[in-house]
Amino acid sequence: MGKIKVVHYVNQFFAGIGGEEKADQTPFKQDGTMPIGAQIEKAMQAINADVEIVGTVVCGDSYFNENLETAKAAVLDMIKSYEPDLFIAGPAFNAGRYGVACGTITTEVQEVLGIPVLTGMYKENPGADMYKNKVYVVPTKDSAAGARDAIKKMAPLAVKLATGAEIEASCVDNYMPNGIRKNFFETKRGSERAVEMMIKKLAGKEFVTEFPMPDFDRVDPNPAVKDMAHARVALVTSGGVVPKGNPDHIESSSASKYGEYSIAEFDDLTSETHETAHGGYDPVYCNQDSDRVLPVDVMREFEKAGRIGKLHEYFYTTTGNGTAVLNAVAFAKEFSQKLVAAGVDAVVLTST
Amino acid sequence: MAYNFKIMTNNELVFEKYGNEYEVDYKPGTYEELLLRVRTEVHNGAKLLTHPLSGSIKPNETPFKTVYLKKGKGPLHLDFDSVEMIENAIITAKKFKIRFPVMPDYIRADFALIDLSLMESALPAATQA
Amino acid sequence: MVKEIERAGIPVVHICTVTPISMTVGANRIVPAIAIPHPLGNPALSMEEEKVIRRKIVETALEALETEVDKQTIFEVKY
Amino acid sequence: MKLELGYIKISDIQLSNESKVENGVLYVNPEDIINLIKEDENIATVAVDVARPGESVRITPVKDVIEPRVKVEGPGSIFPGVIGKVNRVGEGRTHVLKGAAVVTTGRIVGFQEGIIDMSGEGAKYTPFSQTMNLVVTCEPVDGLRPHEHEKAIRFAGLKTAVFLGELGRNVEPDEVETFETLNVKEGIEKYPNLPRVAYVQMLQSQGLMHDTYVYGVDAKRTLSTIIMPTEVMDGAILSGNCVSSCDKNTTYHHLNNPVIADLFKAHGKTLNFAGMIITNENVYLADKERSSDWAAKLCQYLGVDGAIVSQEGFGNPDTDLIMNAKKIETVGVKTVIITDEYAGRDGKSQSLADADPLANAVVTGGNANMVIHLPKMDKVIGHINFVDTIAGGFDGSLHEDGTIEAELQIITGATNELGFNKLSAR
Repeated sequence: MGKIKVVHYVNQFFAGIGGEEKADQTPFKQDGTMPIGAQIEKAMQAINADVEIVGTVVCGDSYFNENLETAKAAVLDMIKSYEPDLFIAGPAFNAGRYGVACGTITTEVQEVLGIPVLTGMYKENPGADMYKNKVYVVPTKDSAAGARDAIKKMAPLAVKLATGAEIEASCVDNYMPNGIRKNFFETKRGSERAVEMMIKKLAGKEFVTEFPMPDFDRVDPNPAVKDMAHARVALVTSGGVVPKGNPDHIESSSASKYGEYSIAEFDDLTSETHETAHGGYDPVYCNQDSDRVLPVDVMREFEKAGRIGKLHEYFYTTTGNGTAVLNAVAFAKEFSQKLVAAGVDAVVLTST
Repeated sequence: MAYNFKIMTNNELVFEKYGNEYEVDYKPGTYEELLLRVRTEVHNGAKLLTHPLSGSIKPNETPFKTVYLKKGKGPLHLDFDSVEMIENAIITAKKFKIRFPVMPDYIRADFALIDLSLMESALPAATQA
Repeated sequence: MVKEIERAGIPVVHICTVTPISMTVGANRIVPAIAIPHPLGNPALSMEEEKVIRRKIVETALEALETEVDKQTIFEVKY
Repeated sequence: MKLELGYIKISDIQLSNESKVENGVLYVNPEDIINLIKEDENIATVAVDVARPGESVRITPVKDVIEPRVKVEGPGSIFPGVIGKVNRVGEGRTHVLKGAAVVTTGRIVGFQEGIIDMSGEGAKYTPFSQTMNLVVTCEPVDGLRPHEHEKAIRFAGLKTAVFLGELGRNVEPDEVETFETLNVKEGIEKYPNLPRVAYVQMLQSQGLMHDTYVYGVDAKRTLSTIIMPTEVMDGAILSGNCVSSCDKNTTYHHLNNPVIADLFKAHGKTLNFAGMIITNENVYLADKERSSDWAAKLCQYLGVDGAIVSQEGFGNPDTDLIMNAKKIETVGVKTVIITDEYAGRDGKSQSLADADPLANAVVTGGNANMVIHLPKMDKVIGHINFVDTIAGGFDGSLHEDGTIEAELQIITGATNELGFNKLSAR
């Protein structure tokens, strides 16, 4: 089998250029490996001699996150120039912006170049939550001191990905659970595992549940709005209200995209102007009067009466069902930044 | 004697046997269509008395389902437990692709009988409530 | 979705029918809506009557945003 | 209450002209079995076969699997209230033909459940590919209604297992294991500083082909109650449940309940196995509330520190399981629950039909929607053309070349919710 070409992505620190002061480093590529890349390559070659890191692409964390579109495009081209069979980013350990950069670029490479990708970071790294359901993320320790351990876990999974071997359950192939349930054979039968888990739980020791209940993590409530009369309030819905004709073709359930539409010149939604894209419930009522799902008419009245300061010009919409939808989480992360940037003080979220 | 429960089903056997004794809202249709009909009732305030996924036979296997409901007091008084249960049941049913649109009658008859038996196992409790 | 908006630092009120699911999804300020197909309306009523109900729900939602909460709280709408 | 189990290791089953157990071989005269079963005039024909681990044999549809046992000392006999008279069991000594099993098959209703492959991919997922199986295929008389039909085949299996168990009455066991459950006071006095743990078993109880019997009583008509683990070893609980083959408990599972076995292994060392509670899974929601309230109350009254909860079946039992877990945790008793999952063929769907943050300790027996490919078997015992309508099988799952493409849920015992297997998921 011919050589298996791998491209490795690192930030300014792991390229030996410098720390925070060099975080604005613009993207460049270099044949061969950086020090950490050489270690990863050595570990991979111990499993499969054909695997080789043919090139490394470097970009400063600040440059990447602050010039997202241009950086992504530039880094992507450099990666493409090597025509790799596998792309590895990081590991980023607990470096937040590096982790987000690794997650962003691996997802981009996976979608655009369609080749297997892998990264690694500490579970508390913000990049982990954002991307563990999109790409394989190997859990690492929270600092570079954990480099050997990270490489020991990343190398076998990298070789499996590069050779198209079947990826097994998250605890077998050492990647962060990504919500996709995979069967495998434990060494002990279930009842024995249950007894062991019970003993740990009774002793107050840490145990790992084999099936985490759906996402129950809590987010602390924000302080109340002090002066609603001057507050900018935005409307968001998972009920799928869209302008008539559903211009962006938002899918009828668990949509893969969200809509951002202006209601600046609307005091009332009517059957001529708006409808619902949601397929999970009887659409007749919403299509007759979308105010029943997105209360623009009443919010406009409250704006005119001074009950609220301003009804935000844009509303955000998608279709989800009752359970937490992976895409919806990503959409909300994205448009929440836009709401913050637009100075929105509060959000009314309606769902069906 | 008027009971305060109502039976919704797509199983003709249930209607034949109990149609004149209790209020049986029978309408032929698929398992999922029946769940959606139950959901509309629940969203008008009805309360579930039996679990919409009763029976271990999978939603895409048996064509029949029967559910007991208690009439509600209108959409402003939702029973949230029932709402959550029927919503989760629909999500669960959707996981199973309908596989036997065409089924020999003798197999349909067996499924109808089992659904009838499941329904009958709840009858004593429902009539005493 | 509601958690990501809250996490971004914007107070958010969730108007939804299935309160238990909203609870499990982690909303802190919850206003029970009318029904899934028409959370802020009731087709059985006239347009004007519907608007009265919608105003009450949205008013409750605004009050929820103006109320300090430390954990998940359901704000009942007084019809 | 103390019980000794005497294991008589069975290495092979041979059909012969005399039924006996000799040097670890179970000899069976098919006529004995056929005459025994045909005492029930509802059964028209009976066939007896042997299926051994590694053979290219497929058994389907599987109604129940039973382990041959016989009580040699102590009151009562195996399957009290069903085959044996109603008499309290769970004490004295019981002999077990360890390694042997009776498997009943035959058309019950049009659709059917359960495949046991003795070799190939399917064998990996069922415990009954490792047992020496005496397969009894029964066909009913015409016009028998499913209720009577199900009962006839259930009794055929139980009677056969009792008959075979009888053959081991005077055989010296290869190994004896002793189990003892002390009463609450003795238990606390003997193990003052070991955490006390109960086992809460949920029994499938929803109607025809969904029932479980306790001393012959249909579980759906019972309130949650206490039972001695050793009573279960003598067949106090047996299966009338032949639906959802991957996660239904066969009578074999009840007799060899793994939670009981593993709690006894830890008993006196790391925990005090304080007792066992059985509760049902009814169709009527108010019954679910009442039964789970009652089970939590018993946990509280026994003053246990922890409870392992197991369920049986698909869909609505998830609601009972979560109710039990939530209420038991609320009375201050820590829980570990055992379940399986229906996460869709791609593993991305919502695994359970219910959830609660309190159920934070879960053991899983795997995703029953996983698609598997079963090779052709040379010999099929039972009826093969039913596989199309078997749960998990889909149109065209039975290919002309005899191979089967279907979901794991068609394999008997594959994702058992007592924790009987090593299969899991993450």
